[in-house]
Amino acid sequence: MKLRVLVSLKPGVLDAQGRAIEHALRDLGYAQVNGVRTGKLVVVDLDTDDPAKARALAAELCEKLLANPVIEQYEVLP
Amino acid sequence: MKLRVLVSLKPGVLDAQGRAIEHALRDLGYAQVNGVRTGKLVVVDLDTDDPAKARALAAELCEKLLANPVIEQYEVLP
Amino acid sequence: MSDPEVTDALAREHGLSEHEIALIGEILGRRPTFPELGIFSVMWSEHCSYKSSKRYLKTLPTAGACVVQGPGENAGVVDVGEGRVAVFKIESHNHPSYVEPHGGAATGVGGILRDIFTMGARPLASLDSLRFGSLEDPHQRFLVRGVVAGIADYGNAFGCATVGGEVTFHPRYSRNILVNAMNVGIARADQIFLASASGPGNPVLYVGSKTGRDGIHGASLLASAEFDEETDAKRPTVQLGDPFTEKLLLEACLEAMATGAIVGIQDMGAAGLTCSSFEMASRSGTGIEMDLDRVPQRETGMTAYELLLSESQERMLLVAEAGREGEILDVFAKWDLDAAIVGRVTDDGKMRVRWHGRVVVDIPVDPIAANAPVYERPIAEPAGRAALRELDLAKLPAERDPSGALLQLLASPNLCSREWVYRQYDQLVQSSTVLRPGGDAAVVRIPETERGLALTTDCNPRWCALDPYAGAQHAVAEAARNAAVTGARPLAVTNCLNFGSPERPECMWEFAEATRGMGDACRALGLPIVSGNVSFYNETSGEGAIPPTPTIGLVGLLEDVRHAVPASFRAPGDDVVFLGETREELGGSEYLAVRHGLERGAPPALDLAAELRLQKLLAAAAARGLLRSAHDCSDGGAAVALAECAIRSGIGLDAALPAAGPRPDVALFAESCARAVASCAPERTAELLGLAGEHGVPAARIGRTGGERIRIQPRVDVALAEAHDLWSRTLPEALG
Amino acid sequence: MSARVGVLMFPGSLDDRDLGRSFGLLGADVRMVWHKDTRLPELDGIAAPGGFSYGDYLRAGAMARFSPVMRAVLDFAASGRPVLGVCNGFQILCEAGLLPGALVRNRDLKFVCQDVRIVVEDPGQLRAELPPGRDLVLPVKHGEGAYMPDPDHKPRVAFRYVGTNPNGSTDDIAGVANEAGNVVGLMPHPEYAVDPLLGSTDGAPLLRSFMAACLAARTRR
Ligand SMILES: Nc1ncnc2c1ncn2[C@@H]1O[C@H](COP(=O)(O)OP(=O)(O)O)[C@@H](O)[C@H]1O
Ligand SMILES: [Mg+2]
Repeated sequence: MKLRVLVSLKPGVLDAQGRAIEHALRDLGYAQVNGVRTGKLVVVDLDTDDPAKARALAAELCEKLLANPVIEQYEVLP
Repeated sequence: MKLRVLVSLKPGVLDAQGRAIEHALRDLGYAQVNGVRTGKLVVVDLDTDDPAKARALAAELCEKLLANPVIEQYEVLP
Repeated sequence: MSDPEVTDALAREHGLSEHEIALIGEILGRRPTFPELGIFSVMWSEHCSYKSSKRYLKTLPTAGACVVQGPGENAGVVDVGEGRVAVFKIESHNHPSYVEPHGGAATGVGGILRDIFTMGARPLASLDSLRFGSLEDPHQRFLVRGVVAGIADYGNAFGCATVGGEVTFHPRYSRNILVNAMNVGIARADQIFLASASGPGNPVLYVGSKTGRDGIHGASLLASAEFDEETDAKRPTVQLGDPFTEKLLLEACLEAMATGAIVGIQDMGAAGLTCSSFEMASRSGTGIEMDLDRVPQRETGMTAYELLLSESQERMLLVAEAGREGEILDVFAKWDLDAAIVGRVTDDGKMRVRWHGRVVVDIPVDPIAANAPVYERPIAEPAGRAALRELDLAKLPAERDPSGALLQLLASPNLCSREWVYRQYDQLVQSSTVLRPGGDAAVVRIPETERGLALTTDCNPRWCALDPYAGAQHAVAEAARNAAVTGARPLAVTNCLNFGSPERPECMWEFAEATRGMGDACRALGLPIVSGNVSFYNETSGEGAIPPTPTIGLVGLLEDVRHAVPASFRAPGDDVVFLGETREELGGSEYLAVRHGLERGAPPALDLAAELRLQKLLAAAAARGLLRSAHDCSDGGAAVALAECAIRSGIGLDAALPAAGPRPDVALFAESCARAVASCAPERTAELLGLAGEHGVPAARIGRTGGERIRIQPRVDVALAEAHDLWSRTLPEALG
Repeated sequence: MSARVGVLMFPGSLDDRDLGRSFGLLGADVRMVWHKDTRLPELDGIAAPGGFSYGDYLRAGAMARFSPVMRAVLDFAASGRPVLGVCNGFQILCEAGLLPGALVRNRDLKFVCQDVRIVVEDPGQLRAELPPGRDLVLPVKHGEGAYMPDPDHKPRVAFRYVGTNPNGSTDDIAGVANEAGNVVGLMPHPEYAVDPLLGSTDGAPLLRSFMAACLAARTRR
């Protein structure tokens, strides 16, 4: 089954890209945008159909490689 | 309200990053990983509490700036 | 999905003309299969067959003492001494960069890199010649950001320094931006590899990335297939590149070449597997037999048509010596790259392709590759073009504020600092960059030697629009001059011919004139043309074509790279020397465009003999160590050239330009050819002036470097800091 | 006696030859070390070069850390012998946990190639020719060079940018050392500032200091 993992910068860490997008949107006239944060989407296709097992494995992959705990947090989407 | 938008390469478009991650995970011994695709997460904080309006606006932002329809697709998470 | 039936209508959808459809029937004696139709359509496309341009390209000078390999291979090769050759070429990636700026520009860089290392050379330096619409237009700014980031991301991650290029803005490029990428590599003279498929029985190997459905000729596929529920997934896609894989491919290819087991090698560029296999077989008078099921595939269910036409990046086709394929497979395994034996060379001059056990292609090589149709397109000078060349200087108001004019020019998009662009490029990797971007030509050391190469790309599209013959001549002259001011001897050129539709007589006239001018200038300056690329159809219906843009890439040689001369001043107290002569030539100048909103007048007269004398003088002076700096006078004229020398060094100057008639704006801003400004230690000025006399180059000491101001007679006096500020702010403020 | 310096080669390493060449010009005995090797040759110091290892996909340096050779590098560092990381090498050492903190995208999101000025602060074992306060002009060329300290793990700051901070790193940090002082990483490139033909020569004292640390390590053993 396929699982989607979101990796993003921890709240205190400066997200230069998010800020740049925010400015670009404001320049385009979108005053309704209060803020933008960015992150990475990683879709992993895993060799199991057991949701619990798959989720556990996805979390392990994040701990191991996909996220750097010094600056990043992750979330496995349901 | 905050909405999460996922932007990813259309199926068929080469995702070099996804492939590299896939190889790295296999090398780490995760044979259960069949495939990896990557994309971007953009969290937009919008000046409205009306979910329908917010979703429409988020989609508009994608069309306008966040995704290039030639190679990318997007999805606004519920 | 089964192959659609091949009808004339389908053939026309593939861009084939009635005449070409008939010709196919003659060659085959039957209707082509669907994959065969795909092959004809790409092999006979303008891009692969040069059917409209061939007639003109044949007239270009391609011979010279330094030439090892002229046009016809993946890149040109020239001898640079000490057993080394330089391998170089420039190529366009215009339309893809407009549609997807980052990916399009990146794959453009990837493509030209492969052209270089296919020949056995290690890419040493890249240049990029870029043209966009107006900088004021937000969409153009988006395109600039994307294109520059794409070039940076690919070149930087691959590990080849980007050391030069150009960027210009003109509204006529708005819908058709130009991205021309040049690369120069170095190989040992006895280790050049060609795209040959000789030796019947030799195995054909596919190496590099897997094949996906990238960049397959969009319209034809959409028009032809009966779509099923998977329609969307099968839609052709824009191809993206992977510099990481390209870097591995480079190392693996060079290592495989060193085994001695490679007979010939060809990158898969446009039209992928088809073009590469046909070209290899055609060059050797052989045939190839291929089994598509052995091609490494990224996606499932790919058809023969798709496999043959895919433009997936980072792939090569090579022919190995029979019995030694194992050595090659081992090398690619070491670098974790796919490699497969997909076929073998035959002696019957035919391309035979199997897929799912069936023969799906069985056609003769030569009638398709070497004997593709060639056209003599009608040409006609555009109405009103001659009138544009008229300019009555008497009607032009006299310049009342020369200082203000200089500042306005320095801040204008076409003359301001390009640092915003090249700061994003790794200019240093491989430890060869002696003169970094920002001056005239870049200078790189040839590894393991004392020699250097001067590299530049040039073209003034405004002049080409006014007079394509003169404009193309100027492009060659300016490129040569840019190399010469570094002390190099101009050696050979490559060119990228960007034009509108060849089916319109006006565009074809521009093409004819530009190639004639380029050929004449190259002959006069003794410069062989060793490689190049033609990009037609740079136009959008309703908005017209781009200005004719024959971009020249030039390589010059410095026998001792320690003598390379930078463009900007070195020390206060040096003498400033003016070389050449200014004439009353404001036609087509930046000054007219920026200050008066006029794009008219004849381009400056070109005196190629004077150019040659100036080049020889500069090389001789550099070799004697007379020049502390030298910078040619081009866009913006002498005043802008002097200001650039000052701004980039932080050293002011006080100088008086030789008068050129009554108008101050002519002395300051005219763009007459064959001129340069140099600085020189005062005790050596007499020697420099003497040497200039011997070479027949007018020369005069016009002032001295130093101070905090830019003072140039007539009547320019501005603070260095202010000029610096205005010059450096334009691009960062527009682009972020 | 010359210092035996091993230069790591990962797939996508780009400055490996340059680093090796510059160490060689300064008199080191250079050995290139392939990423698939699990055993190291006899070495006094290890240098991780710049480039885009594994394409720098995901995060710069994230995948190189799992290369077969890295086990041996971790052991080597644990033995107290000198390890230097330049640019991508610095990123790899951080990802591998040999140095604290992380490197994130440049503040303006663009790759930057230019000369910068840095000042020496506490360069660990690289002190031979690098007294605190010494200024060096070196080129940088990177897209993910903004150093972010680990809040739980204050770094020893080896170098700081003076004047222009090219990437927006916290407190202008350009390079750090580990607590023991034997592992040092920095974003600027000393190896491109050795040959006078190419510009600054301020990289030479830095590389020589590393070679001195190598020799000291050999003597200690
Ligand atoms: N796209 C680019 N990529 C890299 N370097 C560039 C680019 N555009 C301009 N430059 C640098 O800026 C210098 C000045 O550009 P330009 O004014 O066009 O030079 P010139 O008039 O001497 O041809 C170039 O010689 C080159 O070194
Ligand atoms: Mg110039």
